[in-house]
Amino acid sequence: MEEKVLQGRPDILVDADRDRAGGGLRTEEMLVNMGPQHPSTHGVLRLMLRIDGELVLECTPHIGYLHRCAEKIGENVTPVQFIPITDRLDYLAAMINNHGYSLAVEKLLGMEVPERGRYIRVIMSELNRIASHLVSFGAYGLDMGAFTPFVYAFREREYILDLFEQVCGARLTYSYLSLGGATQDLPEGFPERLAQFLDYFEPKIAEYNQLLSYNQIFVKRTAGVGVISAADAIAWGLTGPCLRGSGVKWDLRKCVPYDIYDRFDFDIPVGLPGGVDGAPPEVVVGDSWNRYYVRMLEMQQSARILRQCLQQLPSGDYRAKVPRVLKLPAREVYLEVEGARGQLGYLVVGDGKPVPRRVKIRGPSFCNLSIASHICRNVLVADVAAIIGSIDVVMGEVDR
Amino acid sequence: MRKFTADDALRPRFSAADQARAVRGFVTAGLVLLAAAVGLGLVAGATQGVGYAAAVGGLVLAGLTGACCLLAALVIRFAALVGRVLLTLALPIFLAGVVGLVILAWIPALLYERVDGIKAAQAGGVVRVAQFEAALAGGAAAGRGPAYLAALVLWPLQFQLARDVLAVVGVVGFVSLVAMFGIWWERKVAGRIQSRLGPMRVGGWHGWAQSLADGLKLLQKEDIFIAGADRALFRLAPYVAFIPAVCLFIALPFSAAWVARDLEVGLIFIFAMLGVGVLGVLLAGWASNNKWSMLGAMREACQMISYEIPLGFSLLVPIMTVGTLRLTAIGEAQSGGFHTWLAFANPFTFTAAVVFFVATLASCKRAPFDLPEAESELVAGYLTEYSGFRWALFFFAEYAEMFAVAALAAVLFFGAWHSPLPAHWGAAWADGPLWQRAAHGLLYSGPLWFVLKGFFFFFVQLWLRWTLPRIRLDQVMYACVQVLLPLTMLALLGNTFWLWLVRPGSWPAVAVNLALTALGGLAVLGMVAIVLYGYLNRRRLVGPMAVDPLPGG
Amino acid sequence: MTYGWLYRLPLVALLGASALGADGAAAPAAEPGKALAFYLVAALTLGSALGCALATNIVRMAMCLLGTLGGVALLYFLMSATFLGVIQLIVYAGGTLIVIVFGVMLTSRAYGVKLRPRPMEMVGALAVCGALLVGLVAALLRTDWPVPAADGPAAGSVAALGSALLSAYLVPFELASVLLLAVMIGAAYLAQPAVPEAAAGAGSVE
Amino acid sequence: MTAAEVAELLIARFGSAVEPAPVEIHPGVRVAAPVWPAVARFLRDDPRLNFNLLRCISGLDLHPEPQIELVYDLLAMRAPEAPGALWSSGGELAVRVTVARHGGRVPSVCDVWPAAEWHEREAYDLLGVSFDGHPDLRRILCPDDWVGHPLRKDYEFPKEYQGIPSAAAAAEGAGGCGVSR
Repeated sequence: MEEKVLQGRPDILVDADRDRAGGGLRTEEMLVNMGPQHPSTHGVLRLMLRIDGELVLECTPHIGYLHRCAEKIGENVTPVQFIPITDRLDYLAAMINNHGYSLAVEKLLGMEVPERGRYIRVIMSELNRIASHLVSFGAYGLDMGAFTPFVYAFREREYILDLFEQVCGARLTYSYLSLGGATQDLPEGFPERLAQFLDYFEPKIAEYNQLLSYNQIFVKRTAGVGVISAADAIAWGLTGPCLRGSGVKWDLRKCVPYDIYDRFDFDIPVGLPGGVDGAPPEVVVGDSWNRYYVRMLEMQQSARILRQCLQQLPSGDYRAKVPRVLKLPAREVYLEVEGARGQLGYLVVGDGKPVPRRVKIRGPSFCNLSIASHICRNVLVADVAAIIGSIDVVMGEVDR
Repeated sequence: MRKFTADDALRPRFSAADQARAVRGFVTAGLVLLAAAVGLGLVAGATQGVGYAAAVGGLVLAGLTGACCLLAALVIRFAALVGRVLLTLALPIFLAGVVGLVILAWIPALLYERVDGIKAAQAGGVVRVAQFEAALAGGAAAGRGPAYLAALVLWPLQFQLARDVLAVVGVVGFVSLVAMFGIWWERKVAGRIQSRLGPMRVGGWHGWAQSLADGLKLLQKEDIFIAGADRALFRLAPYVAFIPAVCLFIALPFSAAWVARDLEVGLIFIFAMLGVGVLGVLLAGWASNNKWSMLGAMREACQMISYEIPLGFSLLVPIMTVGTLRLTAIGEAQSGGFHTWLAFANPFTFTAAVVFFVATLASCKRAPFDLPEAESELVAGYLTEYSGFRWALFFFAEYAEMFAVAALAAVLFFGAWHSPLPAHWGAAWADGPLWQRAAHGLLYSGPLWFVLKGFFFFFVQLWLRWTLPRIRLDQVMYACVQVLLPLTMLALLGNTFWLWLVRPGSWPAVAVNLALTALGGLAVLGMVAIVLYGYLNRRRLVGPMAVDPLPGG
Repeated sequence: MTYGWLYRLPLVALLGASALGADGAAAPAAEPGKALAFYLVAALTLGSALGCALATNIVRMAMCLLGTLGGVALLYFLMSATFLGVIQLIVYAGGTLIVIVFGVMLTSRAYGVKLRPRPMEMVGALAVCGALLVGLVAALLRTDWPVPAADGPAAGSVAALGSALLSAYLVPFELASVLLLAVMIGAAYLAQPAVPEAAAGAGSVE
Repeated sequence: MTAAEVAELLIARFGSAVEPAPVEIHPGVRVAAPVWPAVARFLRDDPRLNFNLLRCISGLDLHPEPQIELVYDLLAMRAPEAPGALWSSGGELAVRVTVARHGGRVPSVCDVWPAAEWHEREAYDLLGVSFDGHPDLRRILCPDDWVGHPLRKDYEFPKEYQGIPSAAAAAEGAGGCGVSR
């Protein structure tokens, strides 16, 4: 595998290494701030790059520009009041944030959620996962200089947002999944519209693979770039598509099933070695292309789960009875769900009062981003965009 | 939301006092300039000796500027009316504009031909107005009739300087129009490729006035200078980029007769101007005192210097085949119709054509070679610190260059200003009376075809831009040194042997020619088929929920 | 001795123009427009040459150099030696100058660096330039400028130039290309990364 | 493997430095700060335990008690026998390390789990826990010149930051409904 990694490295980098070793012709190094306002840092991430010409010698991420004291707020408001704050963590997959926090607090309280409510939660989570991966796909195309996939991705996402709007009236920060289930039932005709969307959407994924994933330029830009080995990925706490892109077949929905995920039949896509299952020959397990491609495959799996949800969707209550005043018992819970970007964890500590004593959020992007300085070394400036884009961070979740 | 129409773009809401002041100013300037023009004309006419070309140039310049001033005064005075007329006539003006421009470009060519004829008949020296009049009236000078007026108009055209001034005015006008049309068109093409509509509002018909509105907006924007930037160079850079882009058009032949300067070395003149334009970008990157700008400028320099080599080599192939650097001669060598175009002459010219197109993409900083301004890597590269009209100048230069290289591809490899139809079909008109010759020149082998072909390759550039991702710097270099350069060398060598060994008209030459012609035809038909498919399925492709109302919405 | 040369100085350029121009033999006096253009371009060339000498910022110097090189190219154009002018633009303005600016940028710290010659350097430069000026003026005064035959072969045409290069001047032409090749090889050798000592097998102890 | 079983293993190995922490729903072990890196390495490397994923480090301010409790949430990911098969979970564990509120120091576990680097910086930034042996212990979410550690229970929100009046100051004027009650 090591040899394969080296093959993916452009000659210019190998030459540069040799230059440094031999003290050959060198240009002066300079420090460049990539961000906090930069088109391809996906928000207010600031990367300090020490560059030598186009070569990045060192990359230091600086975060905190979007720090909004979510955890401090969590210690001052009741769990129901905190649901809208969770929307603003990973704002591209707000439903999953709602879902995770609700599950954590319900576990703390020992609350049971009715069946229909559970299915609604899974439907919303998976739909939002597709929406989030669509943004990731489009924005990654944009990072690579292809504008058109971005617009296609947003067109599809728009349909999903339309569905969400029909459900709860909001298009980005839903606060729809709450303690005990969902805040309201699915509107009339929602399953049909969802099925219509899936009929339309599933064939589109193959089209996008044709347009971007297998595009020769795109492959050349991403294959073998930013390779993370499976061991590194686990050591740095990577989860979600980043971990799976490194070939680790690990998904909380399958491995530690929560909620009702054990009832569905779906696959866990992982990073592919070159030439396998339609992957281009240049590709290496754990490179940027694989992290990106895992998301494309996951959208198909989410669509599969959604179809099964639609088949199994029971009638009945969508929400358990939640008392007006909740007293959180004096115990603590740590619960993780599989978010769009990885394992989203909530630690909630109660002490007999309506507000928790401590809320701690494990944002998957926070952990995924921490490897950036490790892999953005001896790459080209353009590769930094490729690597950061493939890690797919949402700063709302990193900075909380 | 209120629809933003041409009204808003074209009818500025100024106070009556401002309007009156502006009208007064323009009228005064216009009258003064016209008076100056008349004075100069009197001087020139009275002496009519040798060496008054300067006076003639001044006359033309002052006359044009004065007329423009008066026109501006009229437009301002009747702004409301103009706005309304433009609004109603948007579509006809737009459509007629394309054809009209070409006709406008064609008329001078005919006029020059006439003037040259008269001049030749009078043999030597400066020809007097009376002689023009006589020639126009078909006999002796005939009083003060229309022939006299026509003679007055034609008289300055015998001086090269007057023609040059007109040509420069025309070139600058054409460049501006190409850039404005190109920007609007790019946005439309991008929109359609991305299942959007593109600009739809400004001006009414398909947002035709979008570029105009953008221009107005850019003019009004604050001209920001960066603290610590090298001000003088920062100001200079857009002009260093823009002027070579305009100069490109001076040597670009719109037809055999209509070229501002038919240089003997027209081809390498254009090549030189492409190279000099890079300095503007370099300068912009350096003067901005911004590291991203600097990186962009360095990428541009790197890319441009490298791609000049395959570009130059691919130019050598048509030069060798035709045996001249004169663009009009290269164009005339391909006058026989589709199959005589140089790209289809042999496999090596075809290769050279492909390499030339790719290399021009790189030299115009178009995707997938848009690294100097790669927005996802370098923010906006060398453009990062520019705003307002300086920024617009870079864009004007870029779009002008895009059209110029597209048109150059047409001139060198794809039949220049000749229609694809076999030449002998239109031969009867070529020697007919004036109107037949004009029609032949316009439709059969004239500027219309030149502009059409230019915009065809322009469209291919846009198509690539909105489809492909951007390649990386080392891959750019790899593509240049290890792919394009060997290819062009092969093409050059192969072409040499082809010219040497294969007799024109022998069976291998004809067979290869036919095969390549068929290939080219198929490519064009394929494009048309794709466009048609997209158009016919435009509703199905975006899915059934494109117009999905909200519940109760 | 008359002062006729003073008037003929600009005409030297124009004589070539009328000789090489497509229009054939127009008398120099018939082209005051060209004379005017000549003076303007000459002023540009001299002014930017002066700017290049006096500027303290290296990129500004490079830009002044662009003015000088472009001005010389324009002079060539005025003389209808378009090929020479275009080559001047390609080689110097479009090639050499870009490489210079590129090199300056690579050193990244050039921003804000002021280049001021030391007094001794000034004196030396002035002496050399003065000597050059005296020599040139002397040569100008002594030469009897011939008016080339107006109907001679178009010496500036590309075809003629090409033939000359590959026939009469073949040896210098080939020598020049060999020189350039040597320069290329030398540049590649210099730019090659130094071989690491460990790889070279020399365990140098210092 | 349950938390109790893990605790037994650890006690057998490290003695009284480790004790079980049977917190309801979130059970784990409590480890004395000095031995924590050794325990961490054992937790990661022992084939029976294999806690290779550090999920989260949460600091709990136990104010008014003068202590801060750090909770390290670990997860064991077991590689499958056959390549390409699904990985399995080997259980989860919460390790608790208690440290004094003022001047308390904990050894860093960055070299055991590189993931700890940012989590420890966050604990340092928001709760003021210092980590010995951390390669780059700086504030991570708050600006470098921020005063105080916001997630402490006795934290007073500053009235201004570099001359900019804060939301708390504004809320005070308006009757007070800011973040810090």
